[in-house]
Amino acid sequence: MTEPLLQVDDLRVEFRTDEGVVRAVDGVSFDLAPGETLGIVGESGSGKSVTNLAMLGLIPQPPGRISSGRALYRDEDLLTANAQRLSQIRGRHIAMIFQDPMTALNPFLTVEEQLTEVTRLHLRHSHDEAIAHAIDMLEQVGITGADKRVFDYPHQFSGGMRQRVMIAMALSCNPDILIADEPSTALDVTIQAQILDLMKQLQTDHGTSIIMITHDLGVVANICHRVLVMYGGKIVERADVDSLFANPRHPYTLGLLDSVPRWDTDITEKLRVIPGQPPDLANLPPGCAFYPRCSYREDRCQQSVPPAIERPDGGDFACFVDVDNVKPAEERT
Amino acid sequence: MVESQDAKQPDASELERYAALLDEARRIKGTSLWQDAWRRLKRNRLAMISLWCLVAVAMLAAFAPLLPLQSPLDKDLKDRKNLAPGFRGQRYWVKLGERSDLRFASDSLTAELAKFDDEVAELKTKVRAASGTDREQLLGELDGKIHNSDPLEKLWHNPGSIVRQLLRLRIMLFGDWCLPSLFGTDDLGRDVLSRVFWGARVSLIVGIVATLVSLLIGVTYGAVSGYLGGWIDSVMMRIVDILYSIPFIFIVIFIITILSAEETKAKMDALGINQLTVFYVLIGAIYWLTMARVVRGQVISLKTELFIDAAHVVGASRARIVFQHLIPNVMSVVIVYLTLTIPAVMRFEAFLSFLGVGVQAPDVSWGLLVDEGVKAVTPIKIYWWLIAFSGGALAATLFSLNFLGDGLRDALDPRMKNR
Amino acid sequence: MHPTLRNAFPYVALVVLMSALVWAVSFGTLPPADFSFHNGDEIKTVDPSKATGQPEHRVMTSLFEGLYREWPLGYELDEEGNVLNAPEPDENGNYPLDAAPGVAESVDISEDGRVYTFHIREAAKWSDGSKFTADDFVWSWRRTLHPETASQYAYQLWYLKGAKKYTTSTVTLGGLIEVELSDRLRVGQLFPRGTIRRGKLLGIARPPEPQHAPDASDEDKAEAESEWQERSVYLVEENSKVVAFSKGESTSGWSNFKVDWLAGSARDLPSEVVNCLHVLPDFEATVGVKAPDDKTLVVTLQNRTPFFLHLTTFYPLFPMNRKCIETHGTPAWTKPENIVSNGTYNLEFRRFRDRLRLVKNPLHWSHKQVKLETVDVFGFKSETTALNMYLTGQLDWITDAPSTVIPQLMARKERDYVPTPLLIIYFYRINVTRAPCDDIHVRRALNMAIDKQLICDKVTQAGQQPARSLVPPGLPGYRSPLCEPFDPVAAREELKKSKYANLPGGIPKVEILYNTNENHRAIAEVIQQQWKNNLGIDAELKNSEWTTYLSSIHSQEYSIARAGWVPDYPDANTFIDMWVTGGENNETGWGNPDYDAFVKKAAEEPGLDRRLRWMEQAEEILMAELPIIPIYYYVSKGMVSPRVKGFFPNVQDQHPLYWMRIED
Amino acid sequence: MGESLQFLFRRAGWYLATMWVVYTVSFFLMHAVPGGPFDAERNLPPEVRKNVEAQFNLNDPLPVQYFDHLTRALRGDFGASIKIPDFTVNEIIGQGFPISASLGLFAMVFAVCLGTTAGVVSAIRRESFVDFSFMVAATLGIAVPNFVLASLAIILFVFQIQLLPAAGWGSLKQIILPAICLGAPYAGYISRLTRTGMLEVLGRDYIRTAFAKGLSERRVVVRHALRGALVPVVSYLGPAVAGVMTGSLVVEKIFALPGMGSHFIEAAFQRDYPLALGVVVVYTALVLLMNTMVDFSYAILDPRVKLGEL
Repeated sequence: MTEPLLQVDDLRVEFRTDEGVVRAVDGVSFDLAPGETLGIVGESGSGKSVTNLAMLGLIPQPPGRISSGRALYRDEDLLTANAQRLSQIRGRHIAMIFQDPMTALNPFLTVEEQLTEVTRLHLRHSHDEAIAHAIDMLEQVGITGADKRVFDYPHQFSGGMRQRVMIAMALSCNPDILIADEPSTALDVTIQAQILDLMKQLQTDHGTSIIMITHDLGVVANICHRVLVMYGGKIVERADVDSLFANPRHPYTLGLLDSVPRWDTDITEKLRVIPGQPPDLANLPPGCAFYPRCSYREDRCQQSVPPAIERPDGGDFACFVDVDNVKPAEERT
Repeated sequence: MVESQDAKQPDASELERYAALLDEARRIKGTSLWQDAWRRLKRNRLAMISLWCLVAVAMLAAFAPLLPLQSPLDKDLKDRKNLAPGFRGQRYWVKLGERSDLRFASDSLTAELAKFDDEVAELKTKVRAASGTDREQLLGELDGKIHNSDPLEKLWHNPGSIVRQLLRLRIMLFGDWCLPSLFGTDDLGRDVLSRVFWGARVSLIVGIVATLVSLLIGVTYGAVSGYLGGWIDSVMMRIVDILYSIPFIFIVIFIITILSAEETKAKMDALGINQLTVFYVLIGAIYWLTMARVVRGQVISLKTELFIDAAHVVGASRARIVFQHLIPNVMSVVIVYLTLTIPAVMRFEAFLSFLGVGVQAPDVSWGLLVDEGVKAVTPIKIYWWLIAFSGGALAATLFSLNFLGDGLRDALDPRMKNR
Repeated sequence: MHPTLRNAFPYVALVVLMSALVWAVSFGTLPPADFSFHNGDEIKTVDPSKATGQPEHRVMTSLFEGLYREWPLGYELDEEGNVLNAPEPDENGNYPLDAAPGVAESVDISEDGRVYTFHIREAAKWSDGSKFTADDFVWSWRRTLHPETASQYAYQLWYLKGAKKYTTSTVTLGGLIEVELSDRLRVGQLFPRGTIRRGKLLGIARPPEPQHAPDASDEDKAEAESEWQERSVYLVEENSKVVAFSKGESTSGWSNFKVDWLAGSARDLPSEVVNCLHVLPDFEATVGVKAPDDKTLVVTLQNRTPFFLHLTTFYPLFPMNRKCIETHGTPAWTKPENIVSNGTYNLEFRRFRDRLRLVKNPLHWSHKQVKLETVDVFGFKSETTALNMYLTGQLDWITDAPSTVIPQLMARKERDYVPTPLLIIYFYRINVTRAPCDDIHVRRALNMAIDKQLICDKVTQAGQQPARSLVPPGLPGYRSPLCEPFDPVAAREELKKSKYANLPGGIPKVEILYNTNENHRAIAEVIQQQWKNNLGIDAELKNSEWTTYLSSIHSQEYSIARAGWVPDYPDANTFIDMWVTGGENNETGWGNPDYDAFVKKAAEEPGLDRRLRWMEQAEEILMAELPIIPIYYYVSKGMVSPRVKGFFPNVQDQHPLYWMRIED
Repeated sequence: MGESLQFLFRRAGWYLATMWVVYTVSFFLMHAVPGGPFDAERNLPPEVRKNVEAQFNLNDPLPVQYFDHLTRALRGDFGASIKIPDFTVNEIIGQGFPISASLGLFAMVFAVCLGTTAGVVSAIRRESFVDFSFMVAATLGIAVPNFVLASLAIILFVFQIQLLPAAGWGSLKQIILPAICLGAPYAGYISRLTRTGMLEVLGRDYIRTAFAKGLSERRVVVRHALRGALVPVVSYLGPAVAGVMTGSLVVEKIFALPGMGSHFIEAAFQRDYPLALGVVVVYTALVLLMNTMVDFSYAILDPRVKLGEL
């Protein structure tokens, strides 16, 4: 394995709220190799977005607080870097795309103003260079008539187009890492596919590493090399995308996979849903966070947090139970 | 996972479901919203301090007659003009009714009051005993006595029956004793401390009543306009626009003048409406415009929400929808706006006092006191206590309202909290 | 909207701001004047026919000059303005004033005191250099009296024979009249006027009197009446021919009108009616002012008027320049670039609500005696601001110091605030038609229950004197009878005598009305307390803004109201004659035939001393019946910088600029 | 500019109607008040009063007066002032308005600069000491009546520190104090509006985007957040500017400024009907104009807003 581009180590993020301290990210560690696409999946509130925002110092503090951990980017700890250095990295070396293209672009500024801003800042482009570059980028993400449209305002673009603009903006400085926070969730299904294709395409062109945050396993299957499954602020399972799909070890992963409609199963079979609500992070049970919803739960799960267990095919998972050999609860009686 | 959201013709079970939804909405949006807000508010220290301050001010104002204060209007020109605050010197200590020009029995209010009560009682027994023209004559005398010689009326201006009872109670509790002039005295020798307390009554009533009036008009108008929509909405909002563009200070002056004309005044007195009532109703009637706009905006955005549809389907009448479902949900915005309106009204009252069309002497309000106080601040001599205490009381109240308003906004709008 | 337009916006805003700044600052590039004073309020006009009020007086006496002018007794200057003799103040610090020659060099007064023959100064000139003639006065007074000029102070000239009839367009059969035709060159302009025709009024033809519906309002009735009047046709003998004139537009069928003929002069009616604007008494023939030659003015008065010379120092009697007014019209002639005046100062510029600047008139006959070259007259309203500006040296004289700081001002080491008594009375007017003040005992009790000394010492604080009479002291020869002093015990006794003493419900409430003002309120509050404490009478306070207050008083809708009276001329008559039954300024509903009789006797009395005695007897009745309660006599509240000399405090509070000089 | 023009025309008709309503209400209200312009302490003889009133057509029936004056007003002529006969209403307003307007502009510039800065700083340093003290200052600005503020400011800056002149109009020094006193409550209000608006905007996604792009905090605030935060300020500014430009009685009185504000009250109190109507109409026109400006400003600030749709 090559030297990882990004190495996150025991990252913990807390929020002070009215209900108490919320441990949104609780000891997350992972790394990212150059050119790799890493998927992070999980339900809303599982801490996948916060992990990434925390790395770039985008958590509002207060109420947020990074209580421990390191995030090494090319041997430089992002968590201890000063604001100025962080600014230099953000957008230049690590770029982000957000979920909702409708709100992520500033409605008061033209696309040109928002695009050139990055390159003029990071690449020291002159005004004309920046515009030329912006048009070039827009063309690359497939916007026709880019030389005219570059002067339009975001509200003059459709949702998919705006996401393309976002991507163009993120890739303007040719960053090492692109963090895509559910880039396709808010889009129509057809557009989703286009955007994902576009990202794949751009990754091959630029060799960018991508962290793809999503709750859509279809996206993961489509684009990722490796997957982290997060639940309750922790990584519960990590594996290559193929091994994960073939052999999920954590009950939660299992649940996720079961809830996806599959073309190869009987259409009349009802989809299975993970029962219950995502956990209240302010009042986590002492043991496994998934315990209340788990079909395979045992008493010991309630008492201590399961340690990470190596998977035979690489990666690890955090569960006491061997899901292959135990029947789920509903089938037991 | 998700049930079909297609709008179908509602059948019976559908209706039931809507009713349940409505019920839930009412619960969530109603009770729990308030409980939630209250919980959040309690955690905001500044807002809670403000809230208690306001409660304290309101209580002190309401029970001012009960406190051992000096008379707010008894003028002692001879010995007590422009005394600076403090304890030094004997003349700061005042007993009620000791000023010799009052000619009270043994220079004491309690003694005079006892004497007065005795005399009245005596006359009453006489009246009971007498008959015919004698009785008439005595009745006249009794009436005259009560009207012209009541010692309470010499120290307090036109006390109403409740105030009178409170004053009697205060005299029972404290006798003639009252607090010294801790805040000094003004240029007519009146005690500033008690004036600030009595002024609070008028100022707070003006602030609250005027705001309630504006609330009533503004919320109803805005809710109706926003809810009905269409051309009615545009007409109603155009009317608001027109009213906005009238310089309303101009209107206030004229209306106050018209209403203070003798004839109108007599008519209103007959109806039991006094000048002050008119005054705050009028201010309230002016401040409703912004409220109406705010409420309308809220209603329009609420209108599209599911629980209103639900109410429709259940068959609630329009009025019911507006008053039962819409307005309670707008209240959070309205309450916040209220805490902004009350200061504005109080400030406006001060401005009217500056113009001389505000509260009539010898009634006092903070606005009037501040106006008097400012006139006592000159490059030649600064009677700082005349402005400091009344201004301080006014400012403290307005501060509290402001912080409470901010706190309420945060509490009622949890989104804001996490930003 | 296009982005470039959007981006240009801040620059546009900046340009607007910069120009505002430049404009605002350009306002203040004025060299300061020699002398600046605060005039209390913006003057409304510099047109002598139109002006009213004190601030106007201070400007008008500089801008114009009457036949006579006020002058401190014994103050003598030489040609160059050096002081030959300084006047002496009286024990109050006031200097007696006298009417001294102004435009007139001297005057001859007839035996009966009714004919004044003024001799106009040779040196008198208008500020445009033209010669001043006696006829200028005739023309000016005619303008002031003319109904269309609508001068509010026209009545100041009604002492002249026939003047009142001219203003009120009162024509009588057999009288000489002037008719102005509707052929003016400029519509809507007063003077120049249309053709004037003169003759004797022989008859008036009137349409049938209007019949009023029983439920017609007074307003409707009045309207019908005036329309009826308007349609009258005046039959005038002009060159022994009868000509018919009418102001009305519809005179159709007028030949059937009822005609009142002057006894024995009935004639045939002329066939046509000449349309006209005004039908007035013939000014030249009936009004008592004539100019037999350029330098002589003969004024004939209705009655003997001992204060007439003082009246000529008052601006309604000032002359105006005919040519100027006829050229520019009203009000354009009053603009600084147009105005032609005859006073010691000319008007240089006038900025509304800021200031007007006066510069010395080099053509004035006494210009060498006038020492202040330029004067700024500030017209803003706030007394406190004026004091601030005085204290920072921006002003040399303020006419009204704020009363809140008067004790401190009196203690200043500069001694620049020295109050002196004025001929002004502060009193409470009582509506005697309302309970309980319709009872004389109640009024007397109210008076005795007020501790006026306390009010003067502790409330007004500027050395005002408590008043027990209507006419303030300080008028030579006049001694006021006094009402009862403060005596709470006697007041209660007096109240017991009243018919309200033992009425059920006690003595009815009274209401004290005052116009919005700190002092009035303080005084009312103190009086309220004194009445409550001393008599048990409840008084409500009611303040109104000025105009509402006036309107309440004029319509007698008050029970007790604060009032003040500033005399027009230094004579007791100005205080006394207003209280006659039904007098315009009485407004109390009070009337007493004996009082009226004394006032009438005084007006007709040729003996100066006897006249005063009649007035004293009248005032005695007033002070016994008390339709008014005098509170205190005013003092002056002006502050003047010690470097200003020639200020001469006086009971009339007159301070013409031509007395003053600056000595550093 | 097509859309703007069309917008203007559509507005103009509506504005005329508004002004007519305001004019009419004011006219009749004013005449309903007891007392007339010629009430003076010294009563006029009835004959003189008749002449005087005839000169201003005051003895005509009210509807006749109304139509007379209205037709003249429509031609832009408000007639002669009754109480100030040397000037026409147009002249009086012409002299006073520019002064009030320029003072108002300064006050507003002061208020906007101070208010937005304080609001932005408060919002960024939320719940810090700076935020708290700005809030206190802003509340003071809103709560303290400006006659109090002005009096205290004069004592302080004119007499204690002797920095500025007491009153008058013309030099920069004379403008400072009244502009501050006039602007203070607006500054307070604006800072609170800005703070709220800023907090709202800072929570938006696009601000996160901007940070993710690596922009500095200052740049994010100034370039990305400020515009959005100013939208509520702008809608407040419309009526506020109109109010402030037509002058303030209190400030003009205390600082002896020859502006227009005093006429509102004085003309009303003195029953100078033509003048009062004149100032009311000017005020209304200005309010309407400012509202239009606000709409334009929306369009300038926010590209999504189309003038034609307002």
